[in-house]
Amino acid sequence: MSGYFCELYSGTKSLFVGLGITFRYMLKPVVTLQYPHESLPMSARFRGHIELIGDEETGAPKCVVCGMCQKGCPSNCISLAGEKPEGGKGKVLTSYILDFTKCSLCGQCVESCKFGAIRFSKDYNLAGPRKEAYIFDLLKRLEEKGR
Amino acid sequence: MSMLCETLKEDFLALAPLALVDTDYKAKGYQLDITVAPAQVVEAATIMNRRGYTLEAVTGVDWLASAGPKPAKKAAPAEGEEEPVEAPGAPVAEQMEVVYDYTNTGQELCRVVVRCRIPRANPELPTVSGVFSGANWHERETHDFFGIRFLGHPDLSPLLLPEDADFHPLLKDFRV
Amino acid sequence: MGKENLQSAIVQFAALDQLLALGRANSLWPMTFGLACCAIEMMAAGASRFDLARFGAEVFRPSPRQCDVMIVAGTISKKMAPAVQTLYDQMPEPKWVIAMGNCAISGGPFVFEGQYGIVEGADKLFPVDVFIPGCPPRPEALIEGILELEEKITGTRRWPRVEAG
Amino acid sequence: MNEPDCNPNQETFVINLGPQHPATHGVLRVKLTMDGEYIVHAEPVLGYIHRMHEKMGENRTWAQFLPNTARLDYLGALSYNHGYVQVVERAAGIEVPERAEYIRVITVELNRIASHLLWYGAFVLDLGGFTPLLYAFDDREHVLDLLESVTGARLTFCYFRFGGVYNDIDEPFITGTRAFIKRLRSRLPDYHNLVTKNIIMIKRLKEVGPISAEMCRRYGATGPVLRGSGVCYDVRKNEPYSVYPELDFDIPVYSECDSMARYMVRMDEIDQCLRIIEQALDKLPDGPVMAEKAPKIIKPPVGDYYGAVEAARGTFGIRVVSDGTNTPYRMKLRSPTFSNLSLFGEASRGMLLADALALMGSLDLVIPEIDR
Repeated sequence: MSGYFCELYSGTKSLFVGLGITFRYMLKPVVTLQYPHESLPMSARFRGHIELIGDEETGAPKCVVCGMCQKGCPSNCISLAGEKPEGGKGKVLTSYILDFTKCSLCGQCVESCKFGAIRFSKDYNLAGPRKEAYIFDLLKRLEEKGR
Repeated sequence: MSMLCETLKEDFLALAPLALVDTDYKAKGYQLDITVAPAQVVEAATIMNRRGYTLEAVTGVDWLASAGPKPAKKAAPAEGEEEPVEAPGAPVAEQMEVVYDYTNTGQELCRVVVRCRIPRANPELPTVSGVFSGANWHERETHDFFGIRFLGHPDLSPLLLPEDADFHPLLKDFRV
Repeated sequence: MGKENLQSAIVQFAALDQLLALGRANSLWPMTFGLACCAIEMMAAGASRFDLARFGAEVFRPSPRQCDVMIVAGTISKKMAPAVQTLYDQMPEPKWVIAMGNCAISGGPFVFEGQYGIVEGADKLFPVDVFIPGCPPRPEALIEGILELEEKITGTRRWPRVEAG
Repeated sequence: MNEPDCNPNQETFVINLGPQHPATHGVLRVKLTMDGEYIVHAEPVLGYIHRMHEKMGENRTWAQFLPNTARLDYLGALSYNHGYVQVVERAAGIEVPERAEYIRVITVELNRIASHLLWYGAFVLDLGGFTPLLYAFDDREHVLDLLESVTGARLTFCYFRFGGVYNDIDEPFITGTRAFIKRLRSRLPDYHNLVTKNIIMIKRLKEVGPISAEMCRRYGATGPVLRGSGVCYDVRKNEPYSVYPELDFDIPVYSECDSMARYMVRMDEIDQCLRIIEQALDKLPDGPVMAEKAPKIIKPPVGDYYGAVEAARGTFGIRVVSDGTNTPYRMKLRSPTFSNLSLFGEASRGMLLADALALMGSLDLVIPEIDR
């Protein structure tokens, strides 16, 4: 019988201790981020989908169409093409398509690029009604950004 | 080589396995590499059980003659051979290999690999699920992936694949 | 999907429809239905920091009969596909589907030549309203997806847009 | 449905738990043969999230398989990263700089804390308590912020590389981690007061779901499940790898064998993780984070290699067979919860259904890791 009352006492006590903790936290500042009104800064290394880096002066992509990113990608997200202009040196990028819907954000492409031509974007809140919207034409994006 | 491995070696020499190799733990990740005949698999498991080992995993490897590594020299049976041998008992014909990973959860470390080669055309060997209960699922999974039949296994229905699956995806010649 | 699924009434009450849509949009009850990695971000979105409750979408229901929106968070394997399909069928109209993460959109990183086990995208099974790419998407992206769905239902966006960058 | 094979005089019925059920932490399905409220036979049905990792291992190059390791056990992704890079480094004979190993240990342990915190929240949620989840996620977000600042991802990290790590850690990360250690130390007593000492919790976990050490051995169970059965086995101590031998930490062991013991093991482990991180930060040497001689294209010599690490849920073993080319010939992933779950059928026999769910929660299941 005494065990029963002992348990009743310790049990009730434990419940009040728990309630006390909840009460204490109630008086502390709110931890919730009011998302659409305020947003977190993304860290410098945050990995969004990749994007091309343009040359600072001309705005043309730094990419030399070596295809290393395409080869390194585990999920075949990247398809790029380039052509050699007449009289020019090296290849010029003509299209760079990223199928972001297959990407695993592993970063092999950025790592394998020896020319520093791609980086991770900070697009962290993408959502939309069409899945085709996430097959990015990165060259076009770069041009739009330059404008 | 720890004491534990030494005693185990003696046990296994009494069993007369096809090959018993001390491997370099640093290079391979295990200390003993034992190749047994299909009929000895259960006995090997019994020895392991008696010595208090636990079965970490059972898996298969499909050795297509064309795709496998270049045949290493045939490992000499027993007699405490010292130099590490690559892929003991390397494939000659089309074979399947079943690999049992044993380890000890006591204070002394001893990882043991027991392998067994079976013909690819008729992959059958006895189950060890009677010795280690955990082998049940591992063997079912191996049957899923490779089609290796474990004789005496209580239930070889697909575990990871759909219930009606009749394909074995990890076979090297598997095509969708 | 959505409004067009409702049977058209003989007499149209446009204002009432709008009111109904507003009510629906702000009390989206998702189904507790985690498949893989993205489900953890879904939990994070429902927990302290991101708090989906602010949008009326925190009532995760375990039964499809009580849900409006199915968040497909993870890879749909061929073995799971019939179950997912059944769950979708069991949800009462009007219902919406959010495909969260790359696996639910197109099979994501698990698509390779000779793959035998997964369905390449939730839209192969049923219509999907909102796609949220990422592997996994951040909780903010899921919130954005809910807001996108709200916009789809009501036709207007009540919340400010956040420019990433 | 098939007639259950049990005593025909008994009136039994079959309940299908899952694959979509909140208490199964994903898409696990359990076929339960019940006698009233008591379980006669429980048979887990797996494979609802089989993602072909082992097949992919044979299709991708050694480096391309890295992101897959993060998607096995997404709660403790870095441990899996670690297991994989470690076995490939062993195979290819790559030496890792010391600083990189310390960074690996720090991040892996942070990840382990995040994993245990999530488990704590989800486990109590299974038992009917919602509030602790909110506290746990609050702390977990802090860990994820820290990890995101170095790895760039929140969950499916792909941070380790053959021969080191992708990025060095910086001063803000170190100060942030120290602040987090202080914060979590002050919060842990609250966790215990809120849950561990709670009478409902004690009643639901004490002497529920006993798993003996012998049963663990027969099924190959590892991790907190084994340590909750009184066996002091932890790969970090028994098979020392990385820089763990240089750090001073204890392995929490409880010998009660019940769900409470497994709960306590994990809670104590959080404490030990904090200790490890603190020491590793103190000892952090200077130097490179990537081996200089690491080859760009990995082609390990012919042979098979085994490696094991202590993941948050037990021993993660990985066996790779190399045929000397740039893709693995065979990749076997030995996941801890696969073995841990396999004992559920035997352990749950004769239990009340509600207790069996407490047992299942205490096994800490991550389904994609079981199904692979």
